[in-house]
Amino acid sequence: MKKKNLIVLVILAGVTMAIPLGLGNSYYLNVLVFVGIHSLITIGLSLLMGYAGQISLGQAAFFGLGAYTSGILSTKFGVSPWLALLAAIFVTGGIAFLIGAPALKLKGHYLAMATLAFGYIVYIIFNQASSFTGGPSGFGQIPRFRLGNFLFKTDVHYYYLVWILVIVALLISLNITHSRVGRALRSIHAGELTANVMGVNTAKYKIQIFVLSAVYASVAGSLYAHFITFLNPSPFGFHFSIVLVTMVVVGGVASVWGAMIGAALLTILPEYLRAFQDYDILIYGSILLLIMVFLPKGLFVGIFDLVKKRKNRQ
Amino acid sequence: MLTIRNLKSYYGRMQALKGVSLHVEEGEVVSLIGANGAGKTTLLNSIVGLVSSRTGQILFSDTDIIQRNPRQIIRMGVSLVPEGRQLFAPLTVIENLILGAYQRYRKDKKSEIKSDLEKVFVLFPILKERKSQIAGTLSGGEQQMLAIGRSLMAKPKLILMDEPSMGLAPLITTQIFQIISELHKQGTTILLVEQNAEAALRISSRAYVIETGRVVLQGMSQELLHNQEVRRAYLGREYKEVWE
Amino acid sequence: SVWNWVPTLKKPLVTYKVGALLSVTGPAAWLGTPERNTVRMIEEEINEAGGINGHPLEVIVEDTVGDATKTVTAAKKLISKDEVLAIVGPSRSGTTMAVIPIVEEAEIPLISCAAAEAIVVPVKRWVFKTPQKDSDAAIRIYEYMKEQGISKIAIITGTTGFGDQGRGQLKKFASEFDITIVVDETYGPEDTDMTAQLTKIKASEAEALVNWSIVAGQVIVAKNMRQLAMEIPLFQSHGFGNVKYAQTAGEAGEGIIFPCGRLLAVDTLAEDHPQKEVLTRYKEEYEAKYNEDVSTFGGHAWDALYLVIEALEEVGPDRGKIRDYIENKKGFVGTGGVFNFSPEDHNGLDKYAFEMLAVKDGKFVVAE
Amino acid sequence: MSLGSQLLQYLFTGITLGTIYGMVALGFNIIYSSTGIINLAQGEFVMLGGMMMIYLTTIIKLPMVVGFFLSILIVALMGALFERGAIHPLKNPSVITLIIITIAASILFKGGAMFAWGKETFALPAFSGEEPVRVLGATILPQTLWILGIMAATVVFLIFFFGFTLTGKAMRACAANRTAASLVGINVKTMVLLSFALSAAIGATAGIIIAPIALMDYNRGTMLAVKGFSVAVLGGLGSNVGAVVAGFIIGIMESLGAGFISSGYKDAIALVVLLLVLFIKPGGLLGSKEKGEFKKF
Amino acid sequence: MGSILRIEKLEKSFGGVTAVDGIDFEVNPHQIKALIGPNGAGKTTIFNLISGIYPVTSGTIRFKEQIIDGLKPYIIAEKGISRTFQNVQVFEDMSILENVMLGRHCRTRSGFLAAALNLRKTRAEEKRIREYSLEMLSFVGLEAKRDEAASNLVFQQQKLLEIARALATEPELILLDEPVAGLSVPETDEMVQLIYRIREIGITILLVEHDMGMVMQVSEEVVVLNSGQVIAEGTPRQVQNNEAVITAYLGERETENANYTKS
Ligand SMILES: Nc1ncnc2c1ncn2[C@@H]1O[C@H](COP(=O)(O)OP(=O)(O)OP(=O)(O)O)[C@@H](O)[C@H]1O
Ligand SMILES: Nc1ncnc2c1ncn2[C@@H]1O[C@H](COP(=O)(O)OP(=O)(O)OP(=O)(O)O)[C@@H](O)[C@H]1O
Ligand SMILES: [Mg+2]
Ligand SMILES: [Mg+2]
Repeated sequence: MKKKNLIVLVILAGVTMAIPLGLGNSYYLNVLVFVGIHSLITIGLSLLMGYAGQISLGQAAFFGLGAYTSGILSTKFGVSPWLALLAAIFVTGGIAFLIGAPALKLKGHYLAMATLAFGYIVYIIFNQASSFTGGPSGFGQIPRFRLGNFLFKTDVHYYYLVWILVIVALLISLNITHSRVGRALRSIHAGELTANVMGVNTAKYKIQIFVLSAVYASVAGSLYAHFITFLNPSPFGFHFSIVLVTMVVVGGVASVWGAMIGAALLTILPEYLRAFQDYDILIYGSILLLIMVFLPKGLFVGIFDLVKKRKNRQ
Repeated sequence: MLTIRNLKSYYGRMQALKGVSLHVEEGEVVSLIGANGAGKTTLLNSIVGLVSSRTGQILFSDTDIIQRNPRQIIRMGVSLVPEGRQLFAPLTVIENLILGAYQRYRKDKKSEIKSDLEKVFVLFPILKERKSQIAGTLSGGEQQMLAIGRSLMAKPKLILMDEPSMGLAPLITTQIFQIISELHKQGTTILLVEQNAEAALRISSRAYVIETGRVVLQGMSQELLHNQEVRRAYLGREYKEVWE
Repeated sequence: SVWNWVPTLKKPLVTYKVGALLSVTGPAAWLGTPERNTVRMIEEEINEAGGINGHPLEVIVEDTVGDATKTVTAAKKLISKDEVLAIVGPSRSGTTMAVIPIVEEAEIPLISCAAAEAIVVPVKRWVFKTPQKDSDAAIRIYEYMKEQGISKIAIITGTTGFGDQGRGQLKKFASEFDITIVVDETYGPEDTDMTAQLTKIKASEAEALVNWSIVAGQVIVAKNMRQLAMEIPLFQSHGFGNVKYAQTAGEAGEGIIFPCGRLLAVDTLAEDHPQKEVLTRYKEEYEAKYNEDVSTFGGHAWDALYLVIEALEEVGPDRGKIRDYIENKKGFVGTGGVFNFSPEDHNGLDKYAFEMLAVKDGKFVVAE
Repeated sequence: MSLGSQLLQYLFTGITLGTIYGMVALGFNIIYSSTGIINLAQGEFVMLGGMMMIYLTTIIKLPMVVGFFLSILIVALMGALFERGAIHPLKNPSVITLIIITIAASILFKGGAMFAWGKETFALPAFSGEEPVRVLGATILPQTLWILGIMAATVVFLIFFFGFTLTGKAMRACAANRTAASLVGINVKTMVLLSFALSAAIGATAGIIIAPIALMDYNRGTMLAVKGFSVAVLGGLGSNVGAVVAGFIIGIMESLGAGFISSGYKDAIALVVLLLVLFIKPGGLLGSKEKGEFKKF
Repeated sequence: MGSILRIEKLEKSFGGVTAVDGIDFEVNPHQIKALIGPNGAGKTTIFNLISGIYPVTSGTIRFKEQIIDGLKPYIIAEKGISRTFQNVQVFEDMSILENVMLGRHCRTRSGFLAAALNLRKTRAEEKRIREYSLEMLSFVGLEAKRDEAASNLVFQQQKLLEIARALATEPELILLDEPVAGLSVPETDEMVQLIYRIREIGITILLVEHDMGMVMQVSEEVVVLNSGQVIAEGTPRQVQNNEAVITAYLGERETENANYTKS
């Protein structure tokens, strides 16, 4: 990892850990918990999209699989939430592997469709397998995380739990992107066939990164389940998959920092727009459109470029 | 026919042409030679407007075209055989050729275009054989032929050729130069960029030598062919013995 | 402050803030919008009349977009940022279930506008709801069927929280009324054609069909039945409570029978009916203000907000006291019926809150 | 109802659904063919067409024919406006950027429609009566026949347009290589504009003809887009015949699935079929894998 | 010592087109061998078959006596065959050094987990990759540009970069597809010198080229293809005077035409 990234990471860690000290309000923390949960997913997704160049319109399904596996195991089978989270990683990762192996042979829009279809099928199963999932009505009373005698109960507790995991995920992701593996992923993006001819097992790397991104989403899902303590299918539909991709692109697809910025923006923005009542949808759409038209590489790169330009002019 | 004065072109903030002036008379074949990265492609692309950040003057048939976009310039009767071929890869060979004549469909008769198509097929019989093949799957040389054929379909007054012989077999290379002299005879004006400098100089009447974005030498092709500097820098001798 | 210098104006007392979690946009906007309109109307009215014991009322409406995640965040905003005294809504069953743990923990009264029985069964300390119970809707439908001598039925439900809960109730009470469900079908909330499911039903020996779903589906089922020339009567759930649906369905809607609060048949009520006055007032005011037909959904919000207002009037701005007040409230006349709450019943309505209505000439009339 | 006529009824249902999906997929194909973009706002054009028609004929009370063409025209203009406002200003955008832009646009269209017409579901009278036609114990609505007919006409038009007209070829050329297109004198920006207007028009047509069967509300676009996209991909992006065939396959799978297996899983059944087809034939049913290799995305 | 590459009865057809139609030839270790023939003769297709990009229709390809057809491209790279492309294929968004480091991929190990944890052994390996790649860059003379984006290179340098990347895979056999096409005479000369140096470090070279001057100079043996079949094989002198080769490929060598080749 480059020094610059490490410094930013340390600063980020410091800032995030300090935030709750100044901000006791459960609402703001709650929003930040969601920023963290969404960041976990988008960091994985940006590895898949920005580095390996593979799109997924089914990421909400992995999020959901994580949430439901964790939720069902802990609620109906009394498994400890931590174990359930671990089990969810394996379940989700395994499913990602099974679907990824054939799907990642597809390219571009076809891959987009295949992942979308997969996500939709999972969503239908959440709705229909009511004996496990509670169907459209969902189920509640999911236990919370516990460490010895300490019960994760308040927003502050979850804030720390989620953000520590986000920072770990960032660290892992940055390490990967600056490694031999990261290079291989980027070569797949730049020219899959050439990469293969130069000795990269492209199929293997695509599946691995797909599974990794699914695992990130799964962890996020488990956190969600044990935070909200109620699950129904609606947060895990196609719509949310699109939101996730949008977060990644708005932030800047080729960087995990961008993914975080996108997650933060698109999680916090709607909160601000609440004040505009019905008009929020128009404002939200317009902001999205403006960002993409004027900063097509996303906020992260776009703002950097602007700053650079300013500097150059001076 | 074409007069360029003090042309400066930029890629972002990098200046690739640093004030190029040259002219091509009607019916002339002029060649441009220069090392890799000298700016030859940039010059041709600037003429047709593909490089759009450019200043100076480009007069084509006495009209300044510096403000115009590629489509407008092409419509005035300029055609480019681009570097890197720029084919419509997913389209078929014949569709590529027909689109070459795109801007003629309004004014010219269909039959005329059809007969030009046949002419291209006579020049490059392999293209006829492969006419329903997807252009992207052609061999490299076949693609080059298609790029040349497509630009001929436009029936231009001025044709700009960027390394037309690249990747072509010796036999076809010979043919390409024959085609150039044929076009020349028919009155087409040609500006030719070639790494095969010797052949280019032999076929053209005048030539310009470009180095790092500037014209450093110009003159009659025959003279340049015997210029020591030029010989050393662009023609070389080493393999002649082996081959002859 | 400025008030001290203007002695003729009375300094207003502290504002009473009430939250509302309504799905104003999104897939259940048809629920949330009339609810939002209603609470805004009431807020205006109360404030014009001088507030609650002189305290201005502020209703903070948060759009849940019908989504559980957004609802949770919005609830936390209302509780910890706006510090509201009580919450009206959410509009949907699923989103209500999602916020229950939060309000229970934060100890704030929530009066849901959603139908599902699971919201108040088992009773949760801080949670109430105003719409009639879906079990009662199922029971009323079955009672009516029994009168008509129907014993074999088909059901078709939408795969939403509402449809799913309805399906459960229909299955649960069938045997009690000697009714057999011979076909049990579902469809997605965005489906546009149910002829496949209906074909199956047509081929069965069902004597009636119950459709339990929301908006578009309720109209499409009716239209598809007509296309298939199905003769059996169509029953809908109380989700049909907006006369526009009947109008949208056109001819295909004629003869649909469904259980519903009395709001939509207020014209046919006897003058001395206890709800007559409340219903007439709400209907007239709403229709005058918004220039559109009232729906029972707006009525649920009306009931919920007035419960809170009445509690504020009586016990003041104290979350716990508001809860206690509502829990013990008897004889509250709302649009959905006359509510009698108790520690065992946080809904307070019985099955007679429902009237069986039928569509006739594009209007709702009491079914005979 | 005999099993035979049940089966026939499922088939009719499938065809009705299939034509609806197919019409939406055709709209996807047009923009894809000329720009390589998947326009996720395509579903909104369908919604806008339907809503506009309902507005013009049931509220403003214009005659059906006038309303039909006027709606198509207005929506086509909206498509053109969208292109001018959001696609045109971009220099060398990536495919994914473009996809997100179409998503943003779809949010705006949806929001606009919500403000213009509210959140209710609206109905449109059928073009020629609602009396179902009976065939061997099964029934089909006259409106379905309209949809079939209009779709057939659209497909024939598109095949002719993209396959045989110079403008059509020029549009495909723009998608293949913009530089090359401008080098042969094609006005790329106009072609892109045209393709957006055309696909909006076709989307609007779809919206109008399906409204009497499927009803219409402001929120209908997304689902239609998803179905249309599935169908376009299953058929092979850019293949119009493929779109029609795939539409029928998905429609019939859904209806048979609902009839014989489980109405809850019917969409899943259709999607599983879609996935299997893609895994076996990565370019879709009638798409050319070879051509696909030369597409940017 | 046997041949390093042996091709037997190799056939490849695309739908109706038979691009390679029953070809046999071998390449001996440490040889520089050229594959020539008219456009569309099937030369690039043969390269694509050897490197595993296309499956063969029939016939076999042996590398060091081991059958390699049917293997995935990356495995063939691991086995020791690398190549350049007729249409230059550099990874545009990556730096020049990274392009070459990617070539090192198949000679190194550390996977996802090691990368994620950034173990010491991973860092050490990364350092070795970097050093080796820098060596390859200076071998082709591009070390000064190592941090630039590959898309900033001029055409000739991109070709050099492709070679450096191919060398980084430590190949025993390298396939060069038209290494001097589009290069000026002096650049061609430099390339020829580079090819000699590649051979000197023990790598066998099979190349495709239309520049006859260059082919005749560097290659020890030439295989001539036409329409997917071998029409001549031998030393440069032999094929140069072969009638079939002249009609199909070289053309009548009138003095005037001869000058059209780049010499
Ligand atoms: N798209 C581009 N962006 C940035 N710089 C460019 C671009 N294209 C060319 N250049 C730079 O402009 C200069 C001139 O390049 P140009 O392609 O015109 O040279 P050339 O004479 O045609 O060379 P060649 O013989 O390789 O074709 C080079 O330094 C090159 O790196
Ligand atoms: N995917 C394909 N589909 C159909 N035909 C193909 C395909 N790929 C190659 N061909 C044809 O096979 C023949 C051999 O192509 P190849 O690229 O091997 O030629 P080449 O000898 O390298 O020619 P050049 O010297 O022009 O590069 C050509 O005629 C080409 O059109
Ligand atoms: Mg050049
Ligand atoms: Mg080749």
